[in-house]
Amino acid sequence: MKFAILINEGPYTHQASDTAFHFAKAVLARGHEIFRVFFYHDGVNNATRLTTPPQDDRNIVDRWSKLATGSELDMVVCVAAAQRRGIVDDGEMKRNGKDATNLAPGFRISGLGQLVEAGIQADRIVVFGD
Amino acid sequence: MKFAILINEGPYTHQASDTAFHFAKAVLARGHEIFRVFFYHDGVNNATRLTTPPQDDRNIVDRWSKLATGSELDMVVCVAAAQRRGIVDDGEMKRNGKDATNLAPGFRISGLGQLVEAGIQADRIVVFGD
Amino acid sequence: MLHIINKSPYDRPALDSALQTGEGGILFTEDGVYAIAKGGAAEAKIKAAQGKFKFYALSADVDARGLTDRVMEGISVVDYGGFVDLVAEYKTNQSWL
Amino acid sequence: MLHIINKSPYDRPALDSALQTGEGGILFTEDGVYAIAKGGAAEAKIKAAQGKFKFYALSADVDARGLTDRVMEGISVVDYGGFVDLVAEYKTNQSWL
Amino acid sequence: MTTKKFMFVNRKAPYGTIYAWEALEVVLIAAAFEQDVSLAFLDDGVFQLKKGHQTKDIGVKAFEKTWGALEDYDVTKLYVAQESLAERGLTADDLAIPVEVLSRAEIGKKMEEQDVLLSF
Amino acid sequence: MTTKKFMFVNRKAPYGTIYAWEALEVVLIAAAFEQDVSLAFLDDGVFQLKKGHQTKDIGVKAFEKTWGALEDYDVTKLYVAQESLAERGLTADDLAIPVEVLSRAEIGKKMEEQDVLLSF
Repeated sequence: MKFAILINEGPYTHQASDTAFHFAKAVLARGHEIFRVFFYHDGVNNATRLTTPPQDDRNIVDRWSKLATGSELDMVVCVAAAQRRGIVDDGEMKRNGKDATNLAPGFRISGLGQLVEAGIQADRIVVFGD
Repeated sequence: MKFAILINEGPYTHQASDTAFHFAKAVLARGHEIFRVFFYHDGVNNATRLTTPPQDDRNIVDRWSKLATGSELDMVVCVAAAQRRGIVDDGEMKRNGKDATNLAPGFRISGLGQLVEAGIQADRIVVFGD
Repeated sequence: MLHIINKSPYDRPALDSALQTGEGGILFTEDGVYAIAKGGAAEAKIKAAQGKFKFYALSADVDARGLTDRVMEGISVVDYGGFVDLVAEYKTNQSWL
Repeated sequence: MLHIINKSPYDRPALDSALQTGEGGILFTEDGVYAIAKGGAAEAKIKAAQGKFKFYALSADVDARGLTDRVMEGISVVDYGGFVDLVAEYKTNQSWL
Repeated sequence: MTTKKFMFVNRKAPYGTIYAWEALEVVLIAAAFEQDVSLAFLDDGVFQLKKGHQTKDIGVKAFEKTWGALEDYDVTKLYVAQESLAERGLTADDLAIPVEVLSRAEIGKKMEEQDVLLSF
Repeated sequence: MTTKKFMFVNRKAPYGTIYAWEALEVVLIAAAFEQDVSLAFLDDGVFQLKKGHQTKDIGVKAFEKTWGALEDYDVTKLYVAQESLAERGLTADDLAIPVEVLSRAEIGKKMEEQDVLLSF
C-alpha cells in the first residue's frame, strides 16, 4: 500500500515529528511504500541542517536525512511555509537575495501542489501535528 | 518602570511574537524601559534573518531587528533552545562545526542566566507563548 | 495579580483554571477574547466571577475577531498601552498558556 | 474511519469532538493516551462510547507516560506497526489536532 | 488526472495561530488541481467564518476576502457544525459567506464519504 | 545578588510538547542564581510528576532523574493542585517525588506572594 505523511510541527517542541518518524519506519518495516513526506507549517523547521541537539538527545533532522537517503524517501518542504520561517536552499537563496542556506540533505523545497498530489496518489495520508 | 519580555513561540505560527511586539512598542511609548527581550523555546525562531514573508504581510524578524537597533533593545536568544532549533551566529557556527549562520541583526545568543537576570532586574516580566 | 489569558475558552481550560485559582484582574488577549462575546457559553462564567475579578480585553484582538459590537457588559476594553498600564498596576502577572 | 487523537482529554476538546461527530475506530497517541487511564475523569466517556467505537492506544506513548499498568479494559494497545495496520485497515483517517 | 474527494477539517480559531490561513492555501491548490473539495468547520473553526474581522491593529491579513474567492475556484461545499455555532452564540447570519449548517453527526457522515481528510 | 521569589507554573503534560522539559532547565538556572524558587503543578502539569515513565520507545529522555536533582539545588517547594490530581485519578503516591498537595485556592495564594511568575 502507498502511504503519504504530512508533518505540521517543527522538531523537539512538539512530538509530531517524532511520532511521524517512528510511524514512517514502521510503514517501511511492514513492506509498504512511502510516496512522500510533506513538511508544512512549522514542520518545515525539521529541514534545517543547523541544529545541534544535546549529545544525549536524538538528532531529529539527521534521522530524517538518513532515512531519506537510505530508503529513497521523497521529503518535500513547502516553499511558502519555508519562506515565512527561513528555510532556504540554493535556489531560494538566489531568488530572495539571501546570504546563506540551511536546508539539510535529503529534503527538497517545492510547492503545495506536491501535498495535493500526495493526497491523490497515495492510498493513505496521515497528518501529524498539534 | 523596567519591563522584561519573554517570547516562547516562533514567528507567524502563533500570535505570541506579534502581541509581544505591539506590547514592547507600547511599553516604550509609555516612557518605560525594556531591560531585555528573551527568546526561548520556539521563540528563538524569531531570530533568523533567512525569512522571506509574502510582500503583503508583516516582516516579523525585520520588525524586531529594527526595534532593537532603533531603541537599543537587548534581545537575547537562549543558546540551548537555539542549538535544538538551528539558530546560529558566528561563535556557534565555529563551536558546533556548522557551515552557515542565520542570526538576524540586533539579536545575540546567550544563556538562560540572562532570563533569570531579567526576572531579577526588571520590575515586571510578561510571558508571551502558546 | 493580573491573569493574562490568550486561549479560547472553548479550546483550553485556561480561563477555568485561572477562575478557580486566582483573584484580581483578568486580561483577555489573542484567542482569549472569545470569552467576552455576548451569547457564547463562556458568558455565564464571566458573569458569575465579576464579583471576584475585574475583566479586561485587548481591543486589537476583539476587533480582529469581529467582536467589537458583541462585548458583554462589565468588560473594560483596552489598547496595547492599556495592557502596559495593567501590567504596571498589578504587582505581578501570570500568563495562562 | 479511524480517528487519531493526540491531545489530552483534560486540555483539549478533541476527544469530545470526535465522539460526537464520528464512528469507527479511535487511536490515542502522544498526550491523547491519558484518556485511557483507569480512574481519570475521561474513563467514563470512553466506557459510554465503547458500543459505537473501537479504542486503541499507542504502546510507546502509554509507556512513556507511566500508564502501562493503568490501561482500562477494552482498549487494544498497539505498537507503531499496529498503528500502520490500523491506518491500512480503515479506508480513511482523521487526525483531531 | 484522478479526482478524489478532499475534505479540509477546520477546528481552530483564526489569528491566534496561522493554521486556518495556511489550510486555506492548501484548499485553493486542491481546487486548482480540480479535486472534489469540501470544507468542514467544527469547534473553534467556526470563528474563521465570522463576519467583520478588523485586523488592522494586530497587523495580520484578514480572511474575509479570501472566502469570497472560494466560489471562483468552484469550492462551494462548506459545512458548519450547528452545535459549535450554538455553543459560541453564533448563527449562519453571523458568517461572512453562505454555508450549509449541519449537525455534527451529519458532518461525520460526510467525513465517511471522503478519500482524503486533511486537518491542520 | 538580589533574591526574588520565582514561581514556575507548570500546566502542560510531558513529552507531547517540550515545554515541561525546557521549563525545568530554567528552574535549575534560577536555583543556581540562588533565587527563592518554587514550582506549582496545575492541570495537565501534574502528569509531569507521574512515576514510572518508560520513554525508550518514543526515544525521548525521561524526567524522573531530574526531579531527584532538584533537591541538590535546594529546590524543595513543589506545590501540586489537589483538584487536578483527583480529576486525573492520581494521588500523591503516584508521583515520583514528595510534594505538597494544596487546593487551587491555596496555590493561588502562593502565587500572590511571588515576585516573578514564569509559565511555559
